[in-house]
Amino acid sequence: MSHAIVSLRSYLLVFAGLLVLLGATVGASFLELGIWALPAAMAIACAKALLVAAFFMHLHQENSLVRLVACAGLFWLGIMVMLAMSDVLTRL
Amino acid sequence: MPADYTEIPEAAFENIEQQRDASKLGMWVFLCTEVMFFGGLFLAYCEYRHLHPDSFAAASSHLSWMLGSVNTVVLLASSLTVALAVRAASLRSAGTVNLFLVATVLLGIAFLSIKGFEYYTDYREGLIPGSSFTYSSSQPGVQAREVEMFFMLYFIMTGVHAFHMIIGITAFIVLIAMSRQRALSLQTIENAGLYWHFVDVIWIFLFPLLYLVGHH
Amino acid sequence: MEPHLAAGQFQLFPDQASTFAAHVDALFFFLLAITAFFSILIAGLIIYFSIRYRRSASSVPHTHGEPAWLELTWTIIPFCITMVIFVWGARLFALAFHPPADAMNIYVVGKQWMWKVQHPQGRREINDLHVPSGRAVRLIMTSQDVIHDFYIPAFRVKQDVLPGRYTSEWFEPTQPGEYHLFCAQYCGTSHADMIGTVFVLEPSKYAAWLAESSTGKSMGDTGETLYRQFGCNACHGTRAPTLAGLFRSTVKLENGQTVLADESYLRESILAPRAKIVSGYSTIMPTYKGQINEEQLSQIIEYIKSLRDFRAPEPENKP
Amino acid sequence: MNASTQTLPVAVVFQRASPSYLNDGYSVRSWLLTRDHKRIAILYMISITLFFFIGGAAAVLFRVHLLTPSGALFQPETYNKLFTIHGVVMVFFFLIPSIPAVMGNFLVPLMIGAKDLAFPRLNLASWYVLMAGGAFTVYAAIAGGIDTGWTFYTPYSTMFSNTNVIAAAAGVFITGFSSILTGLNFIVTIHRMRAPGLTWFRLPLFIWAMYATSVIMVLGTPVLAMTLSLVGIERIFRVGIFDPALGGDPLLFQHLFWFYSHPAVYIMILPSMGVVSEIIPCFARKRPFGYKFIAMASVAIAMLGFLVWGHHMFVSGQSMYGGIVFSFLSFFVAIPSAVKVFNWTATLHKGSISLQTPMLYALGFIGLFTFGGLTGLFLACLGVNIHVTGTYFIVAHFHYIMVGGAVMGYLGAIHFWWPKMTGRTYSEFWGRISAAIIFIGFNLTFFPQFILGYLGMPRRYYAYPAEFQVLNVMSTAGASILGIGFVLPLIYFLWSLKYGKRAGPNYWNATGLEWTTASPPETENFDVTPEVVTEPYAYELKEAIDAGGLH
Repeated sequence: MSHAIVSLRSYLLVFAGLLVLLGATVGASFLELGIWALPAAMAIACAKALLVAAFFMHLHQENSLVRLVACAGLFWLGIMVMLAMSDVLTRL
Repeated sequence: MPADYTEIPEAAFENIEQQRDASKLGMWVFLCTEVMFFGGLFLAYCEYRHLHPDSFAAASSHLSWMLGSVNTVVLLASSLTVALAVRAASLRSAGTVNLFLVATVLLGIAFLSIKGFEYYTDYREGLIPGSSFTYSSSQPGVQAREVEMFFMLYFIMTGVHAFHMIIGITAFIVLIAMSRQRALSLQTIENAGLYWHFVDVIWIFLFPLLYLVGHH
Repeated sequence: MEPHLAAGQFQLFPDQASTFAAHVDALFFFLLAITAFFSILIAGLIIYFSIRYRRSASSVPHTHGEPAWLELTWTIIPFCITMVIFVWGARLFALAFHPPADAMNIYVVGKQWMWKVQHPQGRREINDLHVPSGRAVRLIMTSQDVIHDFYIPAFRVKQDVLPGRYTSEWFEPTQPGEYHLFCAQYCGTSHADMIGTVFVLEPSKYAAWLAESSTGKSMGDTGETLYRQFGCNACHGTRAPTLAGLFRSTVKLENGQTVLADESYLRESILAPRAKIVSGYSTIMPTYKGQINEEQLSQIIEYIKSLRDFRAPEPENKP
Repeated sequence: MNASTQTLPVAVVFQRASPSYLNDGYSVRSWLLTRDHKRIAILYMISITLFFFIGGAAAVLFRVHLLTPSGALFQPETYNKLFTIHGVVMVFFFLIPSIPAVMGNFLVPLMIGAKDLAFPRLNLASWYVLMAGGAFTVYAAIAGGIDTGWTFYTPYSTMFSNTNVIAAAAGVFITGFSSILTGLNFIVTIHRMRAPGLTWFRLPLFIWAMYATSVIMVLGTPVLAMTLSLVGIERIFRVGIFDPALGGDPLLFQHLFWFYSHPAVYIMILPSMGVVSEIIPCFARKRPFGYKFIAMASVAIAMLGFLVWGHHMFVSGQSMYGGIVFSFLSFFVAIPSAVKVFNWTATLHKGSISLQTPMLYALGFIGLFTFGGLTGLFLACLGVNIHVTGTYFIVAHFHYIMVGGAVMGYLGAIHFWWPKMTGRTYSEFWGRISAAIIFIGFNLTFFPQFILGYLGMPRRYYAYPAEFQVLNVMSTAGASILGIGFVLPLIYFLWSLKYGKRAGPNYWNATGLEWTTASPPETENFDVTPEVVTEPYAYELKEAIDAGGLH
């Protein structure tokens, strides 16, 4: 149950990775990406969230149940946004 | 100074392992509900950004991406210190735990201070929705009412986020006090940490959605 | 309120007075048959088993297998039935969303707690709706305050009426007579008083009824007056796009998208001119929101629609 | 059968080492600060009974009002406040907490062989949260009332209603957290606290139902909380979120509201399905037919229930495509519901059936739920929905599910587990009488409303055209019978507390771990943590042993 202790170095590497991604998302917002601006920003945000969840929140060491629970919220949020937007996007 | 983080299970549990497992699962389920709690706001944001893209871009450009970025760094750093506090707790190093928890609290307060400064700037510029909203623009596709809606969402989303941070900071202050009395369990620190990381993740999404919509 | 209505008489089934009503009722009876079949089946089995296998001194519960084919059967058969219902229902729904091209338009404005109706020819009425039989009628509806719902049970049509946008419903009355009109979306204190009567008249009688109009001015005529009053003619045709032939045409926008110029587009362009800018024009038009009420808006729209016979220059040729 | 003739497969001798949970302390403090899930269940039972009669009284009053076409009793404002308080109280303060918070709290630890729920303090907090929410709502009802309907549709609720919307919304908002915390507690408990040997497919079907319900509570309720907060913000600050006059979209409110409130219907019905799945095997002395299918159907309903909310909005101005997608998905929920009904019915086949009170409720449930579910097809079907939505047809449909389904299940559960909860038996005679009265009263109340609905009578009307009077009078007559039916159990249950015969540990000779404890159970539930070695519902085995014992 108790996790193997993650090394200090790993934590610092994750933090560095997060800072790089932050730079990437700010940088991307200055490029004229048109309709790809939002998907790009969201992809980078997801990558950052994944880093935090996997390492800071120890999801990579957790059992599948905890991982499933962690995904469930996002999955249902996806359902809500997708189905509601399916109405908004096709409304005349 | 070594600390002993073992404890006796509550009456409902067979043993301490079962209790830790249950408490961690409970925390993750709670975070799930938190995702859905913010979810309604994200849906509102999605719909209105789709309907009023130009207004949202114009409104977003009134926010300082620099202050936002600095705040992101501050919050990410606080996540790091929490992670290190949990690590120290696993290593049974109570002094280090306290050090990192204090750092986290300070970083949290720094974040809220910068946020407060931003709110103040918005107030000065008349961007607070309601009767004091004084925005006007002649750009094509930009309407003051839609800009006001962006700021409404901005204040609600960041406000709810800030409220979560205040709860987190309070929790950490309590943990520091408990730690001084050797009344702190590893599981409690871990759960508080999970909560704090979650608040961080929410910000990771809020930042590009609110600060980086427009072209600068 | 409705002295002539075939009211007060106990009925078990509502009047069927539109082409759509016949479609809905056919599907309704299909569903009723399914409901009756399964309700009687289940209730019958429960009662039969309860008697046949009632507990007695000698009764021993009988273990038997749980054949997979049985589970599969009662999963697949209901699924197939529901898909039939879905497709049938969806076809009717699509029909309700697509009025015939030659449908006549009538404008409806809901407010707490009354219905205001304008016929294109100019006649207005409150809490009543006169329509000719045998002719498709499309209602273009909006609300001044909260959400209402325009419901005519005898026609089996119902549509929420929202503030800030147009919604529409259509029907083709078949039987001359008088029918109930209800607000079917709770709208506040006097919700139950937001009712009226639909009068279905023979086409000739409807024409005569229209002619009784007090002013003799059509909605388009009134709209033209308003068009000048608000100074629309000062720009449209010169600095602003011409409106002749606009209705039902495809408009190319500044941001590269195209949009169909229907009533909703015209409405938005008057109230929020900056929302969609026509390609090649600047954003000089002020908003008329707050200066113009829903009825005037529909009159101006009717006027713009009446300009459709003129051919507009191709969008590409615009300055 | 009675308690004295039963034989257990395993001889269990009940020597009370510790007092029953009811006798473990008598002070007010020992109740109000208890962490015992069983005592908390009793606290819930008392409070939701109170809420049920508040909501019921409102219903009786407006049904009497509707005796005459122009309305017999009230001003329009009063009528509107009555149906709103009926809806808000019944949905949020009775139906949603009913089986989960009362029966779930009492039974989940007992059924899985645990000493308590995973988080006992949180459990007590949930009850206080419900009480706080209830206090707000009752305050709203007294101080000015609220007239928006339980659906709080915008912009009426945010900009136009002059009533106490904020207080009522705050009440519902707060109550939501009670439901979230209860769901969270159940999920963790079911995952982590099961007795050794109690694998997922050995769980009682009630536990499966509670698990599915908890998932909905945890994932759906926060959305409602945020939605109501936004209503409050728009109402206080007058800044557009949902009001079109301020640039908002009222349909966004409806999407958010129904994203919770449609699955909420399954919060109400799934637990009842779980109860029925317990009662029927016991009174047919058989393992439930298709155990795995019933279990999986609960989970499927919980999942699919989140995909169908747009069927409340077919005529709302939602897009045609949106409507078609939601209608298509809605029909999928019909399948697991149908599978359950068929499996319950098949369980009766070749059983050894006795029609005691809980079984009467369970069979009544199947019949009424089947009919309610089938009328749901009319509403999921796009073409017919246009005509019947917003009318009494929909009122009738959801009362068949909510009263015919959820309330029948709740009453069945109380009658089934009453001997376990209190250690006393009630009058079987009066139990059967009241079940019959409720069944008759219910159908007389709500069946005419289907006809009214198809005739076109809109819901929430304080006055109506004269031709609808006959059916309205029938409905009101039914409501008065139904009212009597609901008061009767209150009387004989209270009577049984003092005069009822003592019930043995296993009054119905049922399977399940809760029946291996004393009646009423001890505070600790089990002296020794039980170990499960058999499949659930081993009634055939039990009968065979009993028959052998008679030799």
